[in-house]
Amino acid sequence: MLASYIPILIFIVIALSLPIVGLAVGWLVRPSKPNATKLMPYECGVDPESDSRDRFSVRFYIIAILFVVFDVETIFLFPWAIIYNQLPIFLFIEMVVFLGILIVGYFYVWKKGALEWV
Amino acid sequence: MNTLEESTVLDTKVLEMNMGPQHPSTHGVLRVKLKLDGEKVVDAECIIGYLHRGIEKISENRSYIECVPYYDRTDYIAAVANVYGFLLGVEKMMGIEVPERGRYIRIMMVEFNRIASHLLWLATHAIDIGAMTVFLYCFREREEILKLFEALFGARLTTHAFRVGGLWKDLPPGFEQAAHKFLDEFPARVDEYEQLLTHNRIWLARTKGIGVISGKEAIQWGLTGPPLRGSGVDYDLRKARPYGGYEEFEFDVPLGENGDTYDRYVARIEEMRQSRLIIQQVLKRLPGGPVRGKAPKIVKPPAGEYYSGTESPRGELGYYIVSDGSAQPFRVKIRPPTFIGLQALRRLVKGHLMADVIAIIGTLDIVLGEVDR
Amino acid sequence: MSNTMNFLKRIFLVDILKGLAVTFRYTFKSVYTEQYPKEKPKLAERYKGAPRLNNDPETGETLCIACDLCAQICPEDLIVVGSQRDPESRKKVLTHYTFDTSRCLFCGLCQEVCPTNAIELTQDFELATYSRSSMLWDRERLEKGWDRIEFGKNYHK
Amino acid sequence: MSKEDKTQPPSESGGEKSQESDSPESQPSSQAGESQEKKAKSSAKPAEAAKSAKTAKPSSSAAAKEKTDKPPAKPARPAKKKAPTYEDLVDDPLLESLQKKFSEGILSGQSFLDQATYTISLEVLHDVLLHLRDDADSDYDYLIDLTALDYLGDEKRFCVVYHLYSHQKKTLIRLRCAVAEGESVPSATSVWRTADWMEREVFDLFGIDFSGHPDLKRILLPDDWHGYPLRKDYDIKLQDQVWIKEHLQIRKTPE
Amino acid sequence: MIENLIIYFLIPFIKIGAIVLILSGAIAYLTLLERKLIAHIQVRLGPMRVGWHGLLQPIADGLKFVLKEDIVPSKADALIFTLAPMISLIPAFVVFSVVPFGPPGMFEGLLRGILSRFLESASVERIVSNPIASGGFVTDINIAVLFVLSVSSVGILGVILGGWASNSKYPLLGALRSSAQMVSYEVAMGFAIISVLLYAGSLSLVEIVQQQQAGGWWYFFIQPVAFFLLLVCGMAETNRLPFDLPEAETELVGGFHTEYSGFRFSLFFLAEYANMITVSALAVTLFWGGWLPPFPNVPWLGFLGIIPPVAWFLIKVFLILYLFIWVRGTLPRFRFDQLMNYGWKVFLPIALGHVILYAAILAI
Repeated sequence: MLASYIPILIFIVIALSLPIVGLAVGWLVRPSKPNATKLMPYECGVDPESDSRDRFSVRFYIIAILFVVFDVETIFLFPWAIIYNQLPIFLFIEMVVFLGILIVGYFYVWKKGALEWV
Repeated sequence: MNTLEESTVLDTKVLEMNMGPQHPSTHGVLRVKLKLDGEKVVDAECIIGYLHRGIEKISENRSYIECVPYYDRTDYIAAVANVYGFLLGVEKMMGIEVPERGRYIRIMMVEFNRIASHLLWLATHAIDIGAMTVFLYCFREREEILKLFEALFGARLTTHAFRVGGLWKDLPPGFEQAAHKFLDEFPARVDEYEQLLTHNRIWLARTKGIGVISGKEAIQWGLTGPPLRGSGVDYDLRKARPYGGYEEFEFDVPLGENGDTYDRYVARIEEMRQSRLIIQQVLKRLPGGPVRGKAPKIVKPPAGEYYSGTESPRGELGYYIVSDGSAQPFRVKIRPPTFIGLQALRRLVKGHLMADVIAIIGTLDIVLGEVDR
Repeated sequence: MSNTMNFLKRIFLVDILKGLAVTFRYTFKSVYTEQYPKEKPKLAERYKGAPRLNNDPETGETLCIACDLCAQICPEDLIVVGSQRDPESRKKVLTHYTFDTSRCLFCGLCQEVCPTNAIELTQDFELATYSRSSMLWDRERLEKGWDRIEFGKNYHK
Repeated sequence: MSKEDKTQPPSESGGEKSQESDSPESQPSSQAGESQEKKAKSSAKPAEAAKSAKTAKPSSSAAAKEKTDKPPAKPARPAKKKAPTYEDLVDDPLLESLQKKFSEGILSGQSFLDQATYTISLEVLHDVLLHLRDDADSDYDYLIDLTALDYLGDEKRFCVVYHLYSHQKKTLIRLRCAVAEGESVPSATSVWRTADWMEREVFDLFGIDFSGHPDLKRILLPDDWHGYPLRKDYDIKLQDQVWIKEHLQIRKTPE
Repeated sequence: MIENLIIYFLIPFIKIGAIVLILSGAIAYLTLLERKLIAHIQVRLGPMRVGWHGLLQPIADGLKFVLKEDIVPSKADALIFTLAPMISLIPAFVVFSVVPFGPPGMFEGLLRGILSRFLESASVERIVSNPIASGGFVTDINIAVLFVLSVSSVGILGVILGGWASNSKYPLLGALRSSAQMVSYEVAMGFAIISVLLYAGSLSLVEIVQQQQAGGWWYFFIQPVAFFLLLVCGMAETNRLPFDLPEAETELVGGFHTEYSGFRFSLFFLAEYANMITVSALAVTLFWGGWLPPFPNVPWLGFLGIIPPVAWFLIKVFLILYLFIWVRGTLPRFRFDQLMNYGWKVFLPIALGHVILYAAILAI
């Protein structure tokens, strides 16, 4: 029933108006006296020496990819869980196979050290 | 590091970041220039001097008596213990005897100061690692000690505690009861900190195996005090070169094994308990009599030099006093424990994460007033 | 045995629960806070705060004999004692006395050397002002105490 | 303080004195004994200070002034009335072994208040340090402190002082080494890591050069500071005015 | 036509308005509650000056946020810098459109009373019988759980963008931490929720609560481990101590919001507390029976029905919020790699094992 999404839409509009109104009101009343020091990026009181948009390693990519893999798995499990009560035995076996593959992959990744952050 | 990076396809740069001087966890105005690979520390350079006031130069222009309040302001967390070392040196050079009561009270106050200093260290160290509550509990206990300081010295932080030859005044009435009350409650309070920290898995994960340094290396880097003893080196000046009458009291010197942040933490916690024992012994044996010996109005040590080392809460605090026979010191060199210990930061943080830098700075227990003087 | 116990303790988060118990106990305990401007802290008798130049309670004359000892001992040299020799009695008489609280270490050396207890550091600790010049205390203020009304708000009194 | 007073030689007062200069003229106050000492002393600086310091050097123990105004602390105790003096070390195994090894380089071995002091010439300094650390008999593995003294007016103006401690023998010794201005001292960083910042501090405050130091630059003072504050001819008031004006934006600086 | 307008626009509009207002107030006073509670844990008093025991403090704070200068750093990306806090805040609010505060038909009587004055009875009945109109929730969609998960993930984007747009190192690190942290705990959280779904057989939050009523047990009593997992992951997702690494005042100074000030900062601030309430509401709905009293089917506990359902819901949410604050007052902070390790190497296997275990139990 798509109609039940209409209130969500209304909610988004209202929620959007909140910060916009707030920012507008604030813009009218708050002072604005910028100066060079105030506008400087914070780096503990020292002038930043290097740019913060340099490429530096965060070891983030592997985690992000793993996340995609696992999140897709979870998405698959949602519908499975919903109808689980209807044919438990079959679904259980099927899921064990499905998750089994996932778990093998998981341990492979673990042993490979991809889960190490440092 | 560069070679490693060039070999990879996705080449990344080392991020240079300043931690401090305006940073919540650098305990003042320490500035650490971090080179980060991701969050891993590749190199760390300390930049100090933001709080340099030239206290050594000032000393050369003051009489010995006038110097003393300035030494309160080097390590302001442990002002009582700081002044103590200098006065011991001057008294030794002049051959002044401090009456027994004065000596005992001095030791007691220095040990109280040690507890207060360690409490402040624990508070800040804990809040650096995120345990905010311990911070305020420690401050509550420290407040009690500061009240004792206030009652005896008339000031809380920069106490100007001792005078050449003894103390300014005798203990005020009610002091001993207040001290006893504090000492009776204190162990339970320490147990509470330990409940919140020592056994907590997060605390253990944050401190065990962080900033490991062996005893030999710690000596090489000039670490003293709890950081050295955390590495298992039994070097406590109160035992190694007793001064001021410490040999009359029984206490243990807690030692660590692994030389990591956790061991240094345990060593300090244990030291607080030992200090409490010393104070109890002092209070038990406290003799009567004057607190200030006969000292000349004008303090003029004979020409010569003396190195007076004491165990401040932070480590070996030395005063190298050179006299030319006049009323003003020819030179007073302060050997500040954390100025020298801070060098080891670079060695300790390498390879650790950024969050560990904070834990390690905390565990070295630096006071920038003392580092920069 | 102890291994299994430790394992169980880990599983059931005993360490964390113990910590939670400590903080829970404190939630209902009395607070330690002093609400400062409302509640004045009880300072120790010896507290070394704002300076005061004492007068003889009976005669109202200043106790200061202008011996200059305080000015000599002061590490920061912030005390200035001005005196004049009384032509009749050949005694030194205090003419002015300034005390620069902006540089004071509150070490108490001045009150220690004072032979007549004229200069004294009192328990008044609220020394903040809005200007540097008002941190230089003259004889009048040293004798009468500090009148904060000059800052427009009699908040701390 | 009156204006006349202000013209007197540098006392310890900082620049804020100028605030008080408008105060009415005051009579020269009676001088307590102690203050006379102080003022006299500061007027004699730096030349006299250096001279008297020279006498304090270990080589001349006779010059140590006998103190008369010092009362015995406690009559009951065996009073140490006599002021401590430098005494030559006798039967000191370390001194003997050092002299055997470095003969000419070891200038003297004395003790003051039971703290042994060895004076070493600059040429052998580094070798002596290495020897003290590595030799099994001495094993001074811990450099407590490294600092310098400025005997202005001497031929060899500076004196670098090392305090060493042996954790094994539990003894503390002091090494002194005279250095002339412009001479560079071999760095001890290769012997003890902890010498790193200590030498930088000495360089910063005395301007003594340490050869072989990995990163010798100012540590406590800003990099562009002029002068070396702990030298005796560096007046406490005559610090780097240019720097202060530029960086701290203090317009009114002490004269 | 008019009925549809009323059902889908007018009544939701009123409900949303009420929720937004109450939620804003709740957030404001949640900050006060946190400050007070933490203060009392730490033998302090907390705010005392504004109003009686600081009761007006949140209002003063709000005023300050509006009146303070709002600085956009010179190097920052101004557009994203402004948008980021909004992206963070809006999802935090929108999630509440599917959270059931009370049972379906809660407003039946009220609606009937009001509407019958204006409309004929047939249309009144049509309106009243529609759950969206009369239920104790804004709307009931059949994928509510997924909706909550996905919308709350959008909120993290605001954090990431805010950190990046600041063009400063500390916020950037905070943003990166935040994204990695969100990613790591999202998975375990998903598995914890799946365990519940096995029993509930529905993705609608309303239905999940009704299932708990039918079963007579809150799912908490059946799956305490899953509840624990959800709670921990929720703490991680909302950046609460011990997982508050994206902000970590003592390391990253303020993390992603270091450069923010004034009203823009307050939006982040609101979002964080709104998220806290979201997680608590979600946990209550999934595990603590939403609006249900304890053991709803035990006859002699029937007297608990005196307390209205909404109150039950609020009490439970409050208790979980209390737990959040209490934990914050007790624990130290993890290090970042430890956090990731816990997420991937502890919570994920536990959650996986949990799903398999409960699936097996159900199958048997």
